[in-house]
Amino acid sequence: MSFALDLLTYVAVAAGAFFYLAGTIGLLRFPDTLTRLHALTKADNLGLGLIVLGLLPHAGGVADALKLVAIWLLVMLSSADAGQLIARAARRAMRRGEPPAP
Amino acid sequence: MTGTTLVGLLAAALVAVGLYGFLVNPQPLRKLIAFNLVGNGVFLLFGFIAERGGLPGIGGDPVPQALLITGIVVAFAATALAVTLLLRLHESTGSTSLADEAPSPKDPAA
Amino acid sequence: MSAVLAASTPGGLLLPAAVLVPFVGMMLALVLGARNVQRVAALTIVAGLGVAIAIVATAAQIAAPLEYVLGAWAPPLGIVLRADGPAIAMLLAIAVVVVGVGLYASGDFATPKGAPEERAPTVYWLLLLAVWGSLNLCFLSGDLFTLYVALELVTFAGVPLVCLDGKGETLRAALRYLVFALAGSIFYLLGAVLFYGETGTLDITMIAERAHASPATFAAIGAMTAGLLAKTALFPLHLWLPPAHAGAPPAASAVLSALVVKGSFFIVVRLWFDAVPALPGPAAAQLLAALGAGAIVVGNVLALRQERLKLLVAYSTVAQIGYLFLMFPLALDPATGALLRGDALTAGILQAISHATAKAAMFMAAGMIYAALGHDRIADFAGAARAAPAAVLAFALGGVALMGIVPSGAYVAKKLLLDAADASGQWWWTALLQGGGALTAAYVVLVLFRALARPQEPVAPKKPADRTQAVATLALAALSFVLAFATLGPLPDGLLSSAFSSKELLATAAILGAGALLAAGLGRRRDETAPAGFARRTALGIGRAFECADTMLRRWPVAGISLLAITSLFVALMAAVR
Amino acid sequence: MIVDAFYAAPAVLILALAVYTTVVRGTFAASVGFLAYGLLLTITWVQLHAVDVALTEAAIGAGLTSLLLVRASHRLRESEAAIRAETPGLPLKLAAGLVAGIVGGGIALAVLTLPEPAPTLAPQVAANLAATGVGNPITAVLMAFRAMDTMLEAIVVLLALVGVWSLAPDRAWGGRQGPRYNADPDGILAFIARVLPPIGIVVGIYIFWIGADHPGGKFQGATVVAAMWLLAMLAGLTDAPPIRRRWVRALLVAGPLAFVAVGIVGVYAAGTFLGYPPDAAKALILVIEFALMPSLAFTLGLVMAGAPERPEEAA
Amino acid sequence: MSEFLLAAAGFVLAMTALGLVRALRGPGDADRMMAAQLLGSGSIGALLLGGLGIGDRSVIDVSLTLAVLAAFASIAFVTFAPRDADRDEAP
Repeated sequence: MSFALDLLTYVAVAAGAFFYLAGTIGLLRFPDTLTRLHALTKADNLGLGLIVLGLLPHAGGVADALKLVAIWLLVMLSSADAGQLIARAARRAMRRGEPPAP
Repeated sequence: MTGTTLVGLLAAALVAVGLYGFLVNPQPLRKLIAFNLVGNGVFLLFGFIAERGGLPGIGGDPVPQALLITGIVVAFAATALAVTLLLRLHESTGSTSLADEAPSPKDPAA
Repeated sequence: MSAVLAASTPGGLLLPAAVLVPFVGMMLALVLGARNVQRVAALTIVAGLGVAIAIVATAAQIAAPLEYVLGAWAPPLGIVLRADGPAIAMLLAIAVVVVGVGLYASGDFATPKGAPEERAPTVYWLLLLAVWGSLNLCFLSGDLFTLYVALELVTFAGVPLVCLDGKGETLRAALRYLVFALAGSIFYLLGAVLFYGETGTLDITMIAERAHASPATFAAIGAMTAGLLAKTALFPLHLWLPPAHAGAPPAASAVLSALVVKGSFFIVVRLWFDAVPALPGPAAAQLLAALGAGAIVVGNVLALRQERLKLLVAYSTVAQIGYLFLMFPLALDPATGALLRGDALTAGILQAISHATAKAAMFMAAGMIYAALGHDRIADFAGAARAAPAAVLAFALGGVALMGIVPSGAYVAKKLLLDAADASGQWWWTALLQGGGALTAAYVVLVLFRALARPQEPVAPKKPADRTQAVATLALAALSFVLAFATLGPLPDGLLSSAFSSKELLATAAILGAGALLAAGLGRRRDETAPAGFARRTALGIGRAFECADTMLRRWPVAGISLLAITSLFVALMAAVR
Repeated sequence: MIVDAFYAAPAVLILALAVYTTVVRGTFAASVGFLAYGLLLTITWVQLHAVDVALTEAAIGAGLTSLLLVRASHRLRESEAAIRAETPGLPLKLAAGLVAGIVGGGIALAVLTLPEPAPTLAPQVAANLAATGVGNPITAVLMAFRAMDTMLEAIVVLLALVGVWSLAPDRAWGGRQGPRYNADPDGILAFIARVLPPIGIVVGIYIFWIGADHPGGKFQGATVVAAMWLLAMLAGLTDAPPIRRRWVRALLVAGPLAFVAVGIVGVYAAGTFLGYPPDAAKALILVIEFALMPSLAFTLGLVMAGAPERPEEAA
Repeated sequence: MSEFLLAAAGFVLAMTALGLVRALRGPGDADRMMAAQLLGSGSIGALLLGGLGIGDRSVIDVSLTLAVLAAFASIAFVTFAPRDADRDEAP
């Protein structure tokens, strides 16, 4: 049992870390603000979700496990909203022609 | 060198960087950011001291840790007051300069 | 752990009361609002004065400092409040000044019956109470961190007073003050943190037992001292003081100049005399007094160069702050190099008290002169003595008290310091003390000369003088002569009996004469471009050079670099002279 | 080795971000840099076994302070160019760098020469913890051993609010803070401002609630609650109250006054101001905390909202 | 296990740092705000991994606080000026 749980942790955390890597690569390689935003908000959320999944066996009990899941949900919520809001601000700025397009 | 000592040295470095910014950045908001950098440096130093005085079972020395909470709240209050004052100054004069426009001896009576 | 920390003394409960009565008053006033703000403030001031008097009476009765251990948790875990001689003297003096300023302000910041609540009067009374409570905490706390909170409270209460009128230039002055004061407090906190790391306590009495020479201790003393000097506006860290103190409304300027700077000054005294008396050593003490000397010279000359009375008084504060720091090298025990709580400390506290009353009176007088004439241009003061006689008289009394002329508190202070300088052979401080009086005399003579001049045409007061304000101002000015004695108790024998000897009267005449000469030479003229002789041109050149130097030093980066350099210099001197 | 790297990695990043916020040209970029820096600092606080401080840093340092700075830097944008012209010349910069370096070096020297073993009050706190009835030693320090500091801290925040209010234009005195935000009621902002606050308030109260025995407490909890209120204001779902109202002011001072009142109760019940009789210690501490938490949340929220700008009538 | 979690924390932090360099370079404010968002998920991930790696479960509460406040900076960013927000909704 404990071996299986440890395995879950190794696999899930490693996979989560990979998605952080993917998000960062996207951020570095994608050509413009909106696509970069896309890479960031999607990949990192998945990464965090996997990490939370991997950490569940290490939580002290049901309460801590629920808090871990709540953290992930909250980050998803705020990330989705923030992505929208930033994108809108970026669009507005582009319309005004303020910052030179990347 | 242990990891904790590294934090102590980080504290010293933050104070130095913050002080430099405090001196050379003319924008008052940047001075406030710099003030917060210096403040964080001092707080980290206190945290480092608390960690040195830690005991197994309690973690760090709780007295400095408790005072740090007070310190962070006070620094926030100071920043908030200063930011409000700065925005008001900007709104009322259109400038944020702190340069010496103190009424010089030649100023006409107010 | 020493027995000093054992327990609270009788009457100790008065100490938290002295701190909290003003704050509770502030909170109640905030809730009740409108006209009640002033009423609650008046009641609180009466109650606070009562507490201060009770503390004095109790201390006299038990003939020992009062102590109160909060929550029965003794240091190092808990916090203790202590009221020793200097603290009690400051406590009483500040309470009296608050009463005087409060009476004066009741003329400027009253809310008429039935009127809606207005901003400036409401805020003023709340802040006056807050300044008072914070200062009492500065005087009473025996804990370095509580003192940090006290310093921040003083700043938060002081800054909005600067920009009470909401004008652009006062907002700028307030922001400058706030940001520089924040740098000062973070330096102070840095020192407190290092003290904790070195000694494991923040209690001043325990630090005195545990602190010893080490890099961290020296860094702590240097950082705390420099930070406190920045908050006290000791030269060359005075960049914020003149615009802040001159721009505020008179009742607020009086609070800022007379009271607010005393809080951080007193903590320097606590630190050097009580926490680490043996550590700073002679060289650091000389540096501290040398900064004071710089303040006296630059502040006084700049005061002479001002066109407006409020700026003159503000620069006079810069100079007077310098006097407060002259006591440090004179309090050194020649044998051990440690600071002794003796006559020199008495003199310093005496100066702080005399300055508090005199400077409050002078700012209030300046306000009344402004109200009567509709301006405060010194060059156009002719007839002011007719238009605002009480104000001019109060200004003169306050000025005379500052000069150290018989028989003011400042005179006794000067006498004590001169004796200490003679005894320890530090002749340079004798010279400065004598010369400083003449410099102070100069601007008082200058203002009186203009105010007493016969006007071209009769000057009618723009506004009839408010009788309460006149009484409050005159009373505070007169108190400069009395209060110091009342608060300090017995003085060395023979100090006063010789005060009226012909030698002293001659010295007084010399000070006034030298002051008049200086005023004639360096004082600002109505038209500085008019053709003039060689002597006048030289004097003008000197005056302009001082103005340039002052403008230069008050630039932000320069003042900031000074702050850091002074910190380093203190540390270096302490380490080198060991 | 890995543990050391775990200490070193955030430290390097934090220092790099500090340098970035100091030297970057734009103030907005500096504010964002400071925000990132504050988030990383919470990791360092956890490394230092100061979870209470980490919570405070997360809520106040990285949360409210950065929010203030980001907003202000945007509003000050138009004055950027003018103020940048005042940057001092190279000699002053060099001198500033020199003295800052000397001070930093001095602190580093002090850090390396602090006494071994480190002086500490941890054993005394542990020995007296039982008398306070609370399980979190930091709460014991804040509410019992050094309760005076905490009382004064609450007064500091209140005084800062009075200072902020004092900056109102005369005509707006007594009115409401800041501009009225009127975001699209169906927009994304209004959406999150409806969804997040209920969760956030629960989290805030939870952080406050566990504070007696675990890391957490009233300041951190109050900050989260204040942030949720601010969010609702920013989304236009609610408005700041007019500061003339007596209930507003009563709520502000209720906490600090209750603190003082409990202190006075101590004079009679335990023989000393701010003393607690041993069997009632925890109850009295909870009374103070329950009174202080709403006042603090309200005060912090209003401090963030800024000076009154709208006369009450026009609101 | 503990070392693995710490290593993962370090990796997540490193990725965050790399992304941070890109985001802070701008050029627009929106890119910089992404840095704040990036640090939100990155620091929470690193904090959870590192904290549980050293066996300190109270980091969960810290992360919870960070998660609640994560969207704040972005919200501040779009609500600076209410007039701006009004203009925004016109397509």
